Amino acid sequence: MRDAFYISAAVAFVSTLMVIIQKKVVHALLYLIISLLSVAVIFFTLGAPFAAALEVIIYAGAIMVLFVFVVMMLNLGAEAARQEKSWMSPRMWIGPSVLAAILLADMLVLLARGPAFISGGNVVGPKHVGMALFGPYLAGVELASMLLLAGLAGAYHLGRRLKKEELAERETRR
Amino acid sequence: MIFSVPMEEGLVLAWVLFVTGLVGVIVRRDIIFILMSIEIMLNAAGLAFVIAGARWAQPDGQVMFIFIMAMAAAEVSVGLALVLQLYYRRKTLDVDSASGMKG
Amino acid sequence: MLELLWLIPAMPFAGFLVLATAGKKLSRTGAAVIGAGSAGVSALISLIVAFSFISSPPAGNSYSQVLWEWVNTGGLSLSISFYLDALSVIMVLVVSVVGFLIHLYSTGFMARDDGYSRFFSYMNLFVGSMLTLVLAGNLLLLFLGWEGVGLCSYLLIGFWYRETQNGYAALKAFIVTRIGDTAMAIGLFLLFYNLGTLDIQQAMGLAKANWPVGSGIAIAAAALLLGGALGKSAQLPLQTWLPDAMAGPTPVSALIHAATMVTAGVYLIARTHVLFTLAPPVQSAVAIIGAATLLVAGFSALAQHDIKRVLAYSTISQIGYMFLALGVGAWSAAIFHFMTHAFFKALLFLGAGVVIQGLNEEHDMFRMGGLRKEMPATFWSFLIGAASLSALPLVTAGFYSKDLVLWDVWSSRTGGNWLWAAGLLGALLTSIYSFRMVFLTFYGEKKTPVTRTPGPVMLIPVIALAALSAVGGFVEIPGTMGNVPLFSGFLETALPKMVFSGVPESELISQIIAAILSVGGIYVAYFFWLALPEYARDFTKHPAGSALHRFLFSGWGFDWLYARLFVRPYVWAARVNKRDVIDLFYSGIALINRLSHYALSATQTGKVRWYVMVLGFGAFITITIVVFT
Amino acid sequence: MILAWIIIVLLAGGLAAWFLARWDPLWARRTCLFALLLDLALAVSVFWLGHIETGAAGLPETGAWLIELNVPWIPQLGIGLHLAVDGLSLVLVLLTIFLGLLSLSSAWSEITGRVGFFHFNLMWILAGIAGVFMSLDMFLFYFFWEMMLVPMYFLIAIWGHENRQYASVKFFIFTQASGLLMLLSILGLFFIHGANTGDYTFDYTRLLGTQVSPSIAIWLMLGFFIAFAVKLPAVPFHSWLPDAHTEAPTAGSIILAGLLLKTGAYGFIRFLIPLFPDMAARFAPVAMGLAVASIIYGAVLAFAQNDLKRLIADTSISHMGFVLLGVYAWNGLALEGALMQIISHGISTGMLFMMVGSIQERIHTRDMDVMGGLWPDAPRMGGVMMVFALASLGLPGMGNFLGEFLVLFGTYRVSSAFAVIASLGFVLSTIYSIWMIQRTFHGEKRGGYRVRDLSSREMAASAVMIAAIIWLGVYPQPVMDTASPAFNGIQGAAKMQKAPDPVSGRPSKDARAKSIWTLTP
Repeated sequence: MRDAFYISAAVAFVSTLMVIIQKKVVHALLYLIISLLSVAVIFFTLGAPFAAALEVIIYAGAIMVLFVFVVMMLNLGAEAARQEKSWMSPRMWIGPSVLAAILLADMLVLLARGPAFISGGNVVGPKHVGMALFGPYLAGVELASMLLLAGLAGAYHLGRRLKKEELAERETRR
Repeated sequence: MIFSVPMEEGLVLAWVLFVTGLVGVIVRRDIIFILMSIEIMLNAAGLAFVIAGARWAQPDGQVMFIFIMAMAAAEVSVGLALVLQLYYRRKTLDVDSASGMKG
Repeated sequence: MLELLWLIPAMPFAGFLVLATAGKKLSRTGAAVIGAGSAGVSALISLIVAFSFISSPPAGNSYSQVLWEWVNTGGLSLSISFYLDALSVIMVLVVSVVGFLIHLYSTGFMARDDGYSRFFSYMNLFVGSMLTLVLAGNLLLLFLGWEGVGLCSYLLIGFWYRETQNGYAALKAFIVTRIGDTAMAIGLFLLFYNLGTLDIQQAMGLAKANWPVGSGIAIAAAALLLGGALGKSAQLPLQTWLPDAMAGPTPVSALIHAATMVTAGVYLIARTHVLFTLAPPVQSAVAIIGAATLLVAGFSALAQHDIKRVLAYSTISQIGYMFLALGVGAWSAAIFHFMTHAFFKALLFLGAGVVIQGLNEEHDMFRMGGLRKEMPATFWSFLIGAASLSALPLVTAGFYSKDLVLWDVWSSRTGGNWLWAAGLLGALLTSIYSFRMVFLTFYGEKKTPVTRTPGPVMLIPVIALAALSAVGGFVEIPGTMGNVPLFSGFLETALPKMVFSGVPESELISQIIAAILSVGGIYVAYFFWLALPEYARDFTKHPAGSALHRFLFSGWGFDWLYARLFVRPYVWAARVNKRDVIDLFYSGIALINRLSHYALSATQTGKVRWYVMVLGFGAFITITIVVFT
Repeated sequence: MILAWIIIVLLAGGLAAWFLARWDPLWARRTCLFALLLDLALAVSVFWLGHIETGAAGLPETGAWLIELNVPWIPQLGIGLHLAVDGLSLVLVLLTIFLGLLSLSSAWSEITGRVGFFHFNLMWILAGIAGVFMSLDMFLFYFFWEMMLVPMYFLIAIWGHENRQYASVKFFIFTQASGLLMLLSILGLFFIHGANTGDYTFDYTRLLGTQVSPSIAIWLMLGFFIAFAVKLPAVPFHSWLPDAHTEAPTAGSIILAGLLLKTGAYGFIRFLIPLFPDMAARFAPVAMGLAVASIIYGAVLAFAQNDLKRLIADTSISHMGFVLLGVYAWNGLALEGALMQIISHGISTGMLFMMVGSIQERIHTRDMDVMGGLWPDAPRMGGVMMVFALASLGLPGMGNFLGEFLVLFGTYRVSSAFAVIASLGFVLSTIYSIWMIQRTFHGEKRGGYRVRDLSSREMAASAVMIAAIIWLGVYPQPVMDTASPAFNGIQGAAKMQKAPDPVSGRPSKDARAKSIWTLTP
C-alpha cells in the first residue's frame, strides 16, 4: 500500500510541475487532470474512498471540464490554431500517457490486493463522513450551499456577453 | 497497521504541491494558468486535510475537503466568468494588462 | 484753595477729549479757544494753588489728594492721588505757564496748517500728562504720565505725517524713550517687591528706614530709575532721538523738547532723591553722565547748520548741567536751572519758529542773515534768550542759575574739580554756539527775503518769555551779591540742603571765572562768524577739519554706532525669521508624510503577481519566525 | 438652570438663524442678535442671583460657586452636567457674549454668502466657549472643547481668504491632536482616581485631590499643558495662529483672538495647576521660560510681517505670553494681571481685527507694502486704529498696561530674571505697533485708491470699545473685585509653594485710600 502511495505522489508531483511549465493551455489542463487523479488515488490509499470519489467527480470532472469549456469559448485565435496543430503531434502525448499508465498500474495493484486493504480498520467511509456532514457541520453545509449559489449568480452575471452597444456605452462613460 | 502511511510524508507532498501551485501563480502571466495554479493550491490544501483526517480516522478531514471543493467550484466559476469579461474587453489574457488599480 | 489741585491736569485732559471727539466740527477759532483756553485755565489754577501753597503752606508743607481707587488687589493698593509739595509746585508753575504761552504762540504759528484741532488735542493731552507726571502721588501714576508724555512727543514729532522722515523721527523718539521707560518699569517692580508700596513718600520713608547707605538694592533701584531718566531727558547713552525730534512743529520743540518733557528725568531724580543719596555710586554716575553729556552736546552744537538742531543739542547740554547738579547733591540748584532754562530755551525755540516761518521754512542758518532790521522785536528777545543761555553776567537769569550750579559743583562734598572744569568748558562752548547762532541768523547780509512777519499772538509769548528769562534769575541771588535765597529756601521744604565742603568765599572767584568765559565765548563767536567768516569756512575745507566737522555734525557718531549695534541686527533677525523657523518644523512633518505616501503608493503596482509574491514572502517570513523562535 | 439656558439659547439661536436664512438673511442676523442680547441679560442676572443665593453682600470671599447646576448625564461613567460659575468664569462668559456681539456687528455687512450657515457656526462656537468656561465636569469640558473646534474650522474653511484650506486644516490638526492628548490625561486621571478611591467620576471637584505618583503625574500634566499651550499659543506650538488668523473672516478672527485663546488660559488657571499643584510647581520654570520666549518671539515675528492681519496675529502670541507668565507666577497679583490681560487683549485685538477687516473691505488687500497715507482719507479709522495699536503696546491708561504690569509685579516676586526679560517685551511691542501705524496710516500714499472713512455704525461700535478699554485701564476695580474671590479660592485649593513674602513693611489690604468723591464704597 505504501509503494502505491509513493508512486501516485510522484506522479502528482511531476504532473503539477508539468502544469506550470507548459506553454500551451490545453496541455497544462491535461496535466492538471492527471494531477487531480493522482491525488484521488492518494486519498484512496489513505482510506478516504468517499473523498477520492468526490475528487474525481467534482474536481477532475466538473471544474476541469469548466476550464476546457472556457478555453474553448475563448478560442484564442492564432494561439488556438497553433494549438490544434501541436495537438496533432504524438510527441505531446507521451508525457501524460506515461503518467496515466503509472497511475493505472497503481490502481490495478490496489484492486488486485482486494478490498481488505481498502476497507481497513481505520477506513473512514462515506457513512462516517455523511453523519459528520449533517451532524456538527450542518451550518457549514448550508454556508457551502449559499457559496455555491453566489458563485452561480456571479458567474452568470459576469459571464454574460455584453451587447456591442452596451460595451460601447461602457467605453464612453469611462 | 495497514495504513502505515506516515502523515509527515503526506504533508510533505501537500506542501510540495502547494508550493508548486504558488510558484505557478507567481511565474505565469496567462490568467488561465494562474487560475489552474490556484486550483492546485486548493487541492493541496484539501489533501492536507484529508491526510490529517485519515491519521486520526475522523470524518472531519473529509468534511473540510468537501467544503474546500465547494468553495473551489464557486471560485472557479466566478473566476472564469471574469476571465471571459477580461478577454472581451482587453482581447488578451495577460494578467499584467489589468493593472488599473495602481498608485 | 488746594482742593482745586485735581483741576490742573483735568482741564487739559478735558480740552483733549473735546477736541478729539468734536475736532472736525469746530472752527479754527473754536479749536484755538478750547486748546489755548484749557491750558490757560490750568495755568491760572496752578498760579492760584501755588500762591495759596506759598502764602499758607499746609501741614508738613505737602498736600495730597486722592481721586479714586485705581488698583487694589493682592497687596498692591494704588489710587489716583496727587501730591503737592514745593518741588511739584515749581514744576506745575513752569509747565503750565510756559505751556499756556506756547499754546498761545501756536494758535498763530499753526494758523495755515490743516489738522489744527488735531494739533491742539495732542498739545492738551501732552500738558495734561506732564501735569499728571509732576503731581503723581505714586510711582505707577507717575509712570502713566511718563508714558503719556512719551506718546504725545511721538504724536507731535510725527504731526506732519505725510513725509515718512517725520514718521521715522517720531518712531525713533518713542522707541529710545521706551527703552528708558522699561528700565524704569523694572525699577518699579524692584521697589514694589522690596518695599511693598509704590506711594512715593511711603516708599522713600521705608527705603530710608530699611536700606543701609550703599546697599545693593538701593544701588539697583537708583540705577534703574536713572535709566528711565536718561531715556526721557536724552542724556548720554539715549540722547540720539532729541536732535531728530526737531522734525516736529517748532512750538512742539519749544514745549516738549526744551521746557517740559526732557526735564521729566530731572524731576524724577529730584523726587526720588532719597534713593540716590542711599546709593552714592549711582549719584556720582549721574554727575559724570551729566558732565560728559554737556561736553558732547556742546561740541556737536558747534557744528550744526540747522537752527533747531543747535537748540536741540544746547538743550541736551543744559540738561547735562542739571544732571551734574543733581549728581553732586545740589538739588535746588538743578531745579532753579531747570526753571530758567525752561524760560530762555522756550524763548529761543519760539524765536527760531518766527524766523523759520518768516523765511518760509528755511532752517539752514548759513542761508539766513541780516534779520535785525526786519524783525526787531524777535531779534531783541532772541538776543536776551541767547545771552541768558550763555549766562551773560548779572543781567540774565541764566547767569544766576548756571553759576549757582557751577559754584555748588565746586563746593559740594561729592563734587570735584574735574566736574567743575567740565562745567566751565561747557559754559564756554555754550556761549560760543549760542552767539554763533545769533550772528549767523540776525547779522551779516540778508540771503533770503522775509515773507511773513509774526502776528501779535506770536509776539506776546516771545516777549513775555524774554522778560521772564531776564528777570527770572533774581529769585535766587547768590551770597556774594546780597544773598536772596528765596528759591532755594522754598525748595528746602521738599529737597534736602546742599552739603557744603568747600571754602565759602571762593564763590566769588568761580563767578568771575564763569563771567570771563561767557564773555570770551561771545567774542570768539563774533571773531569766527562775523569778523572773519572765511576763516571758519576754510577750517572745514581742511581734511582733518572737515572730518572733525562731520564727526561733530553727526552728534559724535552715536547714530552710526546704534544703527550698526542694534537697529541693523534686529531688522536682519526679524527679516530672516519672517517665515517663522518653527513653522518649518511642522511643515517638515507634513512633508515627511507626503513623501512616505508616495513611497508606499509606489508599491501598489496593480500587478496581481506582484501582490501574490509579496503575500508569499510575508507568509514565508512568518513561518520562518514561527519555526525558529 | 440659568447656566444651561445660557448655552441652550446660543445653540437654539444658531439653529434658528440657519433655518430663517432661507427666507431673509437679515432675519438670521436679527435672531442671532436677539439670542446674544438674551444671553447677556441671563449672564448679568447671574451676577445678582449669585448675591441672593450666597447671601453675601459682596461676592463670597472663599471663591465658592455663584451658581451651580449638577445633573447626572451618564451615571454609569460618573459623567454629570456640572456647570458652575464663579467670579472668574462669569467675567469670561460676559467677555464671550461681548465679543460675540462685536463679531456679529462686523459680520453684518461683510458676510453675504450662505449667511444662515455662517451664523449657525458663529453661535455654536460661542456656545462651545461659554460651555468651556462654565463646565466643571472634565468630560463635559472636553465635549465643549471639541464642540467649539468644528464650527471654527468651517468658519475659516468656507468664508476665509486666499489659502483658507491650508490654514483651516492646520488649525484643526493642531488643536485636535493636542485635544486628544488632553483626553488621555483626563482618562488617566479618571482611572487613577477611581483606583484610589473607588468612585469613578469625571467631576472636577472630586478629581481635585487625587494623589498621583509623580512619574505618572508628569505625563498627565504634560497632556493638559500641551493642549492648553497649543490653544494659548506658546512658542513652540504657535505656528497655527498666524495662518488661521490671516485666512479667517473678520468675525472669525475676532472670536479666534478674543475667545479661543482665552480658553487655553482659562484651562491653565482652572484645571492644570489645581489638578497637579506640585508637578506644576516643578514645571513652572520651563513654562515661564516658554512664556518669556513667546513674548519676545511673538514681537520679533510681528515686526517682520508685511501682511497686516498676520502682524496682529503675531502680537497675540506676544500678549498671551504675558498671560502664561502670570498664570505660572501663581500669586494674587499675577493672576489678576493675567485676567486683565485676557480681557483687554480680547477687546484691543478684536477691534484691531475689525479695523483690518474694514481696511480690507475698502482696498481688498492686507499687504502693508501697498498701503500708506490712509490717514488723510480716513482720519476716524486712523484714530481708532491708533488707539488700539497703543493699547496693544501697553500704553498706561488702557487695560493692556495694567494686565502686563500686574503680571510682571507678580512674576518679579517669583523670579526677577523672567520679569526683567519679559519687560523687554515693552520695547519690542512698541517697535511693531508703531511700525504698523507708520506703514499703514502715515507716510505718503503708495496705492492709488480712494478710501471712505468709517460709517457711523462702525464708529459707534469703536467708540464703545474705546470707552471699554480706557475704563479697564483707569478704573478696573469692579472687574478685579469680581474675580479676586475666585482666585483666592483657586489659590487656596492649589498650594504651589509661593515665593517668600518680602519685607513686611506692607500696608494692610484694607487701608484703602479715602477718595474725595467717595466714588468707591
